[in-house]
Amino acid sequence: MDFIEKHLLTLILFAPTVAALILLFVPGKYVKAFRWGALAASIIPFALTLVAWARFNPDPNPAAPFQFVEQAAWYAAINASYHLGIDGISLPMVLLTTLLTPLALLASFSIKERVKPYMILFLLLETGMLGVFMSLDLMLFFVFWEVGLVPMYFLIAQWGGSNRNYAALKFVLYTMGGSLGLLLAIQLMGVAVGSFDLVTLTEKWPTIQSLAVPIGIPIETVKTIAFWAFVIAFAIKVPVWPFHTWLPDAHTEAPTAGSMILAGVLLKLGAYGFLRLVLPLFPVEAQRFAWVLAALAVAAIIFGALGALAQNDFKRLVAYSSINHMGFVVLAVAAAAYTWNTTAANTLLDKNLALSGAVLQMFNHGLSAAGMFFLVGVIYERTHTRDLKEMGGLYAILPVYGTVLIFTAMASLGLPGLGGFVSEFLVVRGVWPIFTAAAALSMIGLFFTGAYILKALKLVLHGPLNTRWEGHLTDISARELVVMAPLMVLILLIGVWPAWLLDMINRAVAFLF
Amino acid sequence: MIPLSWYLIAAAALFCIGLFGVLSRKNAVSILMSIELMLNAVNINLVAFWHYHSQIQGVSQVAPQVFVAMVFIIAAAEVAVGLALIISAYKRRETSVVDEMTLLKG
Amino acid sequence: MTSETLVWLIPLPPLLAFFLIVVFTNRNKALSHWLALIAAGLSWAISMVIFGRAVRTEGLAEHPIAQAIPWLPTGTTSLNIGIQIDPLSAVTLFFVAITVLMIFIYSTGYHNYGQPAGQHDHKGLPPEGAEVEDAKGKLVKVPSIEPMYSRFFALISLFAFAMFLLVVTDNLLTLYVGWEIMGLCSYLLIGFWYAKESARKAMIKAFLTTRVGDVFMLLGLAALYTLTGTLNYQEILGNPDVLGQLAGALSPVLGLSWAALIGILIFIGTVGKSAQFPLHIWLPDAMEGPTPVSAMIHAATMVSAGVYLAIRFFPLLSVGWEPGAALTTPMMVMGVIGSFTALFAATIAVAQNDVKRVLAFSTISQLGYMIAALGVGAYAAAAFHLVTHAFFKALLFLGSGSIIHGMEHGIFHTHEHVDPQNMLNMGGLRKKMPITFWTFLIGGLALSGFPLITAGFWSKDEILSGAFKGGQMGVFITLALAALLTAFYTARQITLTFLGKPRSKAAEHAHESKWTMTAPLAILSVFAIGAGWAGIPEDFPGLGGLLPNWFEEFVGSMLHFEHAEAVHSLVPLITSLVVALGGLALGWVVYRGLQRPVDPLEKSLGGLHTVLKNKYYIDEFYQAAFIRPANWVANVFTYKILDQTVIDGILHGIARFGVWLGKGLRNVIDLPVVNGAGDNAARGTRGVGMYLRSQQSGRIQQYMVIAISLLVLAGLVIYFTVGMS
Amino acid sequence: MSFWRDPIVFLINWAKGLLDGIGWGPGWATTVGFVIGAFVLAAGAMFFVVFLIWYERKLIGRFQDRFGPNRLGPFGLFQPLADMLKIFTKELITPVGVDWVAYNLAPVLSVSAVLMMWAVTPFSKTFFGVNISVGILFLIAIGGLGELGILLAGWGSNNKYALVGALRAIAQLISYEVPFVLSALVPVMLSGSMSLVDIVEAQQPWYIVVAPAAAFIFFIASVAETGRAPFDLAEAESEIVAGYNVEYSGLKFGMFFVGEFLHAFTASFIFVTVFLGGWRGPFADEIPVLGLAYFFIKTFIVYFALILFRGTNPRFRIDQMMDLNWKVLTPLALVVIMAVALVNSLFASSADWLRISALLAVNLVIVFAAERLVRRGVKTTRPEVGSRQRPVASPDNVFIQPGSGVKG
Amino acid sequence: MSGLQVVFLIVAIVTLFSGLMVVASRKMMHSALWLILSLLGVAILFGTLQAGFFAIVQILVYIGAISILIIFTLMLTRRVMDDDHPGVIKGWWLPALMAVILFGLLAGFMATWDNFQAMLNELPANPENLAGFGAALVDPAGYVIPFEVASVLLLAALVGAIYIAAERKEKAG
Repeated sequence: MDFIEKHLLTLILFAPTVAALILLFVPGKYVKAFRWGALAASIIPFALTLVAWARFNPDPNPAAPFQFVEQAAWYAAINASYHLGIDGISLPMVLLTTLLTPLALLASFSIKERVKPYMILFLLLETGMLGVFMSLDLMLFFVFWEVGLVPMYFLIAQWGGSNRNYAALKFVLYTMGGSLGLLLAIQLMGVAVGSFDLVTLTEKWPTIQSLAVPIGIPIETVKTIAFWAFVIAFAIKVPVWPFHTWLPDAHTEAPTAGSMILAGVLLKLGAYGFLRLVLPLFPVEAQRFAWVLAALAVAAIIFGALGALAQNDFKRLVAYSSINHMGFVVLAVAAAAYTWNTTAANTLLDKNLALSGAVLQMFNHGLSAAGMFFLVGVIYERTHTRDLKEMGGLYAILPVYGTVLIFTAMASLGLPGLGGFVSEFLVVRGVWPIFTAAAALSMIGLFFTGAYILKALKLVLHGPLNTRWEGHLTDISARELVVMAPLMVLILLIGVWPAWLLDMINRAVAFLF
Repeated sequence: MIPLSWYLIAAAALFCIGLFGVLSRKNAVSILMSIELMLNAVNINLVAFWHYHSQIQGVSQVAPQVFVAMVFIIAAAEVAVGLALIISAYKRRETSVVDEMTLLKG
Repeated sequence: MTSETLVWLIPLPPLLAFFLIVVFTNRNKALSHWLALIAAGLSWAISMVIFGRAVRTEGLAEHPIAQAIPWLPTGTTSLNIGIQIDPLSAVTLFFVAITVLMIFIYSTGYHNYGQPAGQHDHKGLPPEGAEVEDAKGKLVKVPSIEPMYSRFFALISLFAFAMFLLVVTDNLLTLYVGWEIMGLCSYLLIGFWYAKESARKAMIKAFLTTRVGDVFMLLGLAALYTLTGTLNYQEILGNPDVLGQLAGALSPVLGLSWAALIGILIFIGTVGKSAQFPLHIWLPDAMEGPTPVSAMIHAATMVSAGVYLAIRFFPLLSVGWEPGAALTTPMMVMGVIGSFTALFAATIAVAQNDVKRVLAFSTISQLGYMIAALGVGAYAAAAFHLVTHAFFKALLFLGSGSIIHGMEHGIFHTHEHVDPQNMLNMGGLRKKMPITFWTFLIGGLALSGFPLITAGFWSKDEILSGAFKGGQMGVFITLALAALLTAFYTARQITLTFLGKPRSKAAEHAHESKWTMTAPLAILSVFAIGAGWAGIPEDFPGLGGLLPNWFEEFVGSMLHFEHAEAVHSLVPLITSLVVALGGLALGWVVYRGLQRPVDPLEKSLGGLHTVLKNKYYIDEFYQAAFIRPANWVANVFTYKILDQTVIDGILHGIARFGVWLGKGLRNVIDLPVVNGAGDNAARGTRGVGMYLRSQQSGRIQQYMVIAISLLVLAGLVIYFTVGMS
Repeated sequence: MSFWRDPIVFLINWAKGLLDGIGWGPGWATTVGFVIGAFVLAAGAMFFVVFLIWYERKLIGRFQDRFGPNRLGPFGLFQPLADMLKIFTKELITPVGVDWVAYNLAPVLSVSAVLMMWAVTPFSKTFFGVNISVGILFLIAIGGLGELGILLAGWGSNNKYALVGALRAIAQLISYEVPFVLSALVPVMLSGSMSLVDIVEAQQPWYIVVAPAAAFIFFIASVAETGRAPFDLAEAESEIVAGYNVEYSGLKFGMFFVGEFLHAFTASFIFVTVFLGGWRGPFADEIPVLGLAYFFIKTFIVYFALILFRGTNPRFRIDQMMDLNWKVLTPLALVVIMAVALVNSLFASSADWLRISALLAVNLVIVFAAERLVRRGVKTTRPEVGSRQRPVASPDNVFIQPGSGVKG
Repeated sequence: MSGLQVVFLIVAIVTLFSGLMVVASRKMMHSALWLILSLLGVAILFGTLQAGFFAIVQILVYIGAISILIIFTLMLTRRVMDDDHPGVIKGWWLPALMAVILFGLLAGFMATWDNFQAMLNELPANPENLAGFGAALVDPAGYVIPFEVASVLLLAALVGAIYIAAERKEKAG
């Protein structure tokens, strides 16, 4: 027990890896073993996360926001340490990850070929994502950041759709390209401050006056460049318009579970990067360029929605919806950035609302987007087409599926009473006094959100039944319902009673930067 | 009582005999046997030194015993694998004479 | 139990029913509708209790029944939600509860409970009727039960929940929640027969049109919340300081005060919800849904929710105004939009032949009345008309449903292919379906404001007089005209439907509906008459003062300023008398002896008629002006040009450059230099290897001998050098 | 110490005293004592065998519904003597091409190996050869020597059948040493010592009560070690004429014969020593000679069981024999060790009766479970003769022939 | 010269001689037998060193298992009786020379050690405390790791041996 006490995060983090290694030695022909084994293995971190949740002190002292901290020497040479810790911002993300992975694995029981590598990759992917959320050391952060990339690449390139190679390549190159700048910036900061430890950096870097290495450029310029390196890296991951074009391809070509994780967690990595790194490390620059971010965010919201409206491929549509939703997160971040070192009580309130709205939005979007993608996968497995025009009137033959789909779609539309609304309201409310115009414009996006969601529902469920499917389709299966059930319950729970989650987030964002 | 040197000399002699066997025997099995001899020589030394140290320290020393045990284990494992190899080689090539095993001869 | 607890309980039974039906009793029709009915009954009972207590409470306006709990933690503070029953919500609760219950009961009959399932019925399509053998063993066609019976009750239960929630809540956020859930329900119910192409269009139209209003309203919420730090009615509306603050602060938009801006934003929400002029287009199409839905959502409750909101926020909208003073901007806006809508919708209604559409447009125009009333500051009148209208409009809709049923019965009987909703095919139904006739007549008269007895008269009269007192002549005249038209098309409707000779075989064989449908009609008709007497103005000649103008006092107490007492002139009274009776008479005269199913107005009005028939081509205009451009922006601009051409183009360009660079480097550097070096190194190694190869005899023993000899040599050396010394 | 309480020790001490009287130092006295003792023991054993042979033949006869030897002497008691005389007087034939050393060394080894086991066995509280601290280990090691004898016999007597027999025997013996040792570990664990004397001392109650599963395995394994039916594949007359001793005759054959019987007997009294509490019994502590009696009574009971076992079971097929060992006994033994160790340490502090009953329960559970498992693997219906799954003994599933496999 | 020394000398000589015969005798089987003899001798040497346990283990492992395996293998791999050609390679003199020199070297080096001539006296009672030995083998602070590793090694050897020697039906020359 004591061991668990001390190394809880490490356990959560590496349980999937260990499982993957074990699975590595199981002969590939035991498909069942892999499915259930992987599922079981991915439930372990979830259980541990619940333990963490139970032991998490919801009201930490601002001095030491991080809990369950573990530190161990790692790269002593460059002062990079194995430093883990979570606060109210990362804990929901960790929960999200550990919750979605089992569901995604359960969802991928329908994978028939090459189950072994699939499951193993998936488990590794989980470790990568968790690492990003947990690491308090930039080097470690970067390592996990890249680690998460590789399995996803293979998942897309191996189990993806028709155009998978293009999509996978685009995905990987794009993200890689972004993270190069990130790496450089990290190096710079690490060298300048002499440590990669996030806590130390947050203290020293923003106020640093001279670099350890004289490179002849004024410090402000250096910081600005570093800032942009960070921003671009994360903006690509989020993705912020106009860095978003990898996402529809990747999502569309990825296998169902892949898209679930991609939309559910991977996008959050970028947003999390904004929250955890950009804001605390570059408050000045962030404040200076907040308007740019806001503008991009609004663009993402509007163009995301419009782009979604333009699609006739169900999965693409959902993919674009992710852009639209994550836009709100970035918008909130921008607003918060703009209010740096304010002291006015009501402005602080705005900032808090915006940030907690952002985090909550991340969580909600994780749930709803994953659900949507899964449902798309369900229909795809049955009809083998994602073309909305070929469906229609399916409600009559898939009543349960239809209901579930409407529920999830409404959640992603931001229907009050479901999760999405709370976060969107918080964001709008938080942004309004800071970037009034942006908030107003984002409403357009909100409107078109409704438009494309309804378009999807209309073309899939309603209207005259496409006789081609008559008697060919089976309603959603028990397993698939099991996948959806937790998501739906959580969505409803957050929509009806957000306090249980929001309280923690609030306290955390209060002293984020 | 017996001086330590006797044991050492005997062991050395046994060792050299074994060595000679290893170097000069044709048949793989008897090479194996010679190796056993060498191992035994080593064991004699170990036990002798165990005794010596135990009597110096006045209490039985564990480390040498462990070493001896390890040597036993190694010997067993080595024989098992070695003989299995020989058998399979023999099955393939009808011989267990090392010089006749020339598949790799360039 | 304390009132607070009871109020908390009001919305819950329908919600419970919804979940139970969806999850468990989906398969069992009887269980489903009993669940729904019991839930509605419970809510009704509680509401009545609450209403009773509310009426008896002194100073309810100042000290409403209220209770709140923290819901949304916002850092240090937290956003509370709770319940509040003040006069306004009390009366709203009153009529909502009743109409909801009535409609629930009505629905069982409307969806042919107890009838056999149709052979050709298809989920998502209206039941086509079942063929059964009657006593004589010959096949006859009878109405068949709705295939998705359970789903219907689930959805209206959810709807009822939302409506109750919206009424009993004490803050704007929860109201918004209920508001949106209602939107969802109306979406799903309009599209209840989703397999119909028209229904599919209508449901989306409804949702999106209202959503236009909602997003603005959300902005209003955000702004309000930002400025006041709360969304609670009492804390904002019941607090003059806050209002004054808002009125004082100047907003960045058009030099409006924040109060005005927020007011307008919220009012836009109302416009969307209660189908006021620019956003009214969805309501007529909403008639695609089953008739009870039309009655409930699009007459009695949901659309009135919009007006309810407007009334609720009247203090904000009218801040700085007291009777006689200049109107505030929002009020002006409301006055204009409201009165315009009233007239405009009425004109359209004149030219409609679909029995339900007529009612739909009349609803729009009546809602316009209320808005206009608010615009002129006739607060209580608006609320009053809200209540009365809810009753008689529900009555009318249900009646029309009953008519349609009767027609369908006839169609089943005669296998004649006529549109059961087209009034021109009806006629002479008075004999066939007496109950429906009398109730419908009552409703119609109430709608057209038949003097003295009907509720509609009193409320409408109050509005007119309000407008008149307020000195808003434009509004007054417009509304008067609207009233005239209203009376006219009501008369037209009644005449076409019930009077004269049947204009189709189906009409001849029409048949009275069963009691589950007629009983609600009867009950509602009682209210359609009686509700009016609660608000007879004191200064009404003759009748005034016989009954206290209870409503005025009760609801009027919501406003904080003293209601300035202006002398009552007879002008509005006479006007309303004239327009009502005149309109009715005119309508009756025009349509009295109609033989063929052609509207006489078509000739007389000519082109105008077609314009009206096509609702001024507004749908087409929107299609051209907004929807197509939006689609173009989405499909072509955003997706094709921006994403696929520009951004991806840049990306691919970069990629191509990278590939080109790589190729170049390979040809220039790798092949000659690097590989060259590598090859040479390899060659050298190989040579050495070839030489050493000869030493590789493959004899372990030989190697060992060599090794040992070296060892021995070394040993000897050491021995003779070091060892000796 | 009176004569009657413990005659043997009395005599030994008397002899020692005598030697002292002659003036030999105690060291020499002990040495001579050991020599004499060993001689007496060996000779005694040899004569004992005569009785054993009679006993067994009689019993087998009874089992097979015959009289068995009944001509010579009372109950045919002298029949074995007659046989012995015949064997002694036979000619010693040494086939051509035998390896002289191996051929002659084999019988000696096979007898002496058995006899050496007697050296460490405590016959009574006071009467045992030597008490070495690793008695059980010694037993097993000596068993190895016995195998060596068989091996030499098989190889030495230049004969294919003999060789096959030897190979089979070795395969069997080496395999069955594993469960033998493992199950012998259980008493060692329980008593905390490898010395047989201590084990016997520690046995209250008998270990067969504490660890029946281990006892069961030990019994089977030791039967297999003795190479008697149903494990007598090494000398399966019907398959390979007489196995490794086919080329022997006369005295040498006699020695093998004696060796086998003695081995059986020895196995049974080792079983007694390890699991049946050796000489333990009422008053055995006060009057050691009683212990001796108990010891032999028990031994004969076990020996009876052994013969019953032999007389009533058909011979295994070689693959079945291997299966039984590697797939049943060895895993079972491992499980038993685990369980016993675990339970023993769990109940180390609690009361004896509790600990013992726990152990007993665990053992029974294990045996039951094992039985269930094994039964699942067993074909309950015998394949009808002539059907295809009838086992065919093809050369390469009986043993690996020299040079079998593909020619290079 | 005490009795024990006599015993030692005899045993040592026997051991060495049989060792020599192991490498010298022409017949494989004979050298195997000689091997057994010399192993036995080694066991007795252990005994003279008061390492009774190891003496027994020596018999158990080497004679009981290893040598038997060897003989087994011989039976499998030799045409049984007829191997009568020299068992050593042509240039056997070189290894022999090496061995002799090496022996000299070893002796010489060891002789340079001061305690070379140290006497081995009688150890006190319970010379080899087996309990301690066993405890040390499974003591985390002691030798549990090598112990476990060794057991794993044995297992691996077992599996490997079976795998290597197993008959493979699809084997082609």
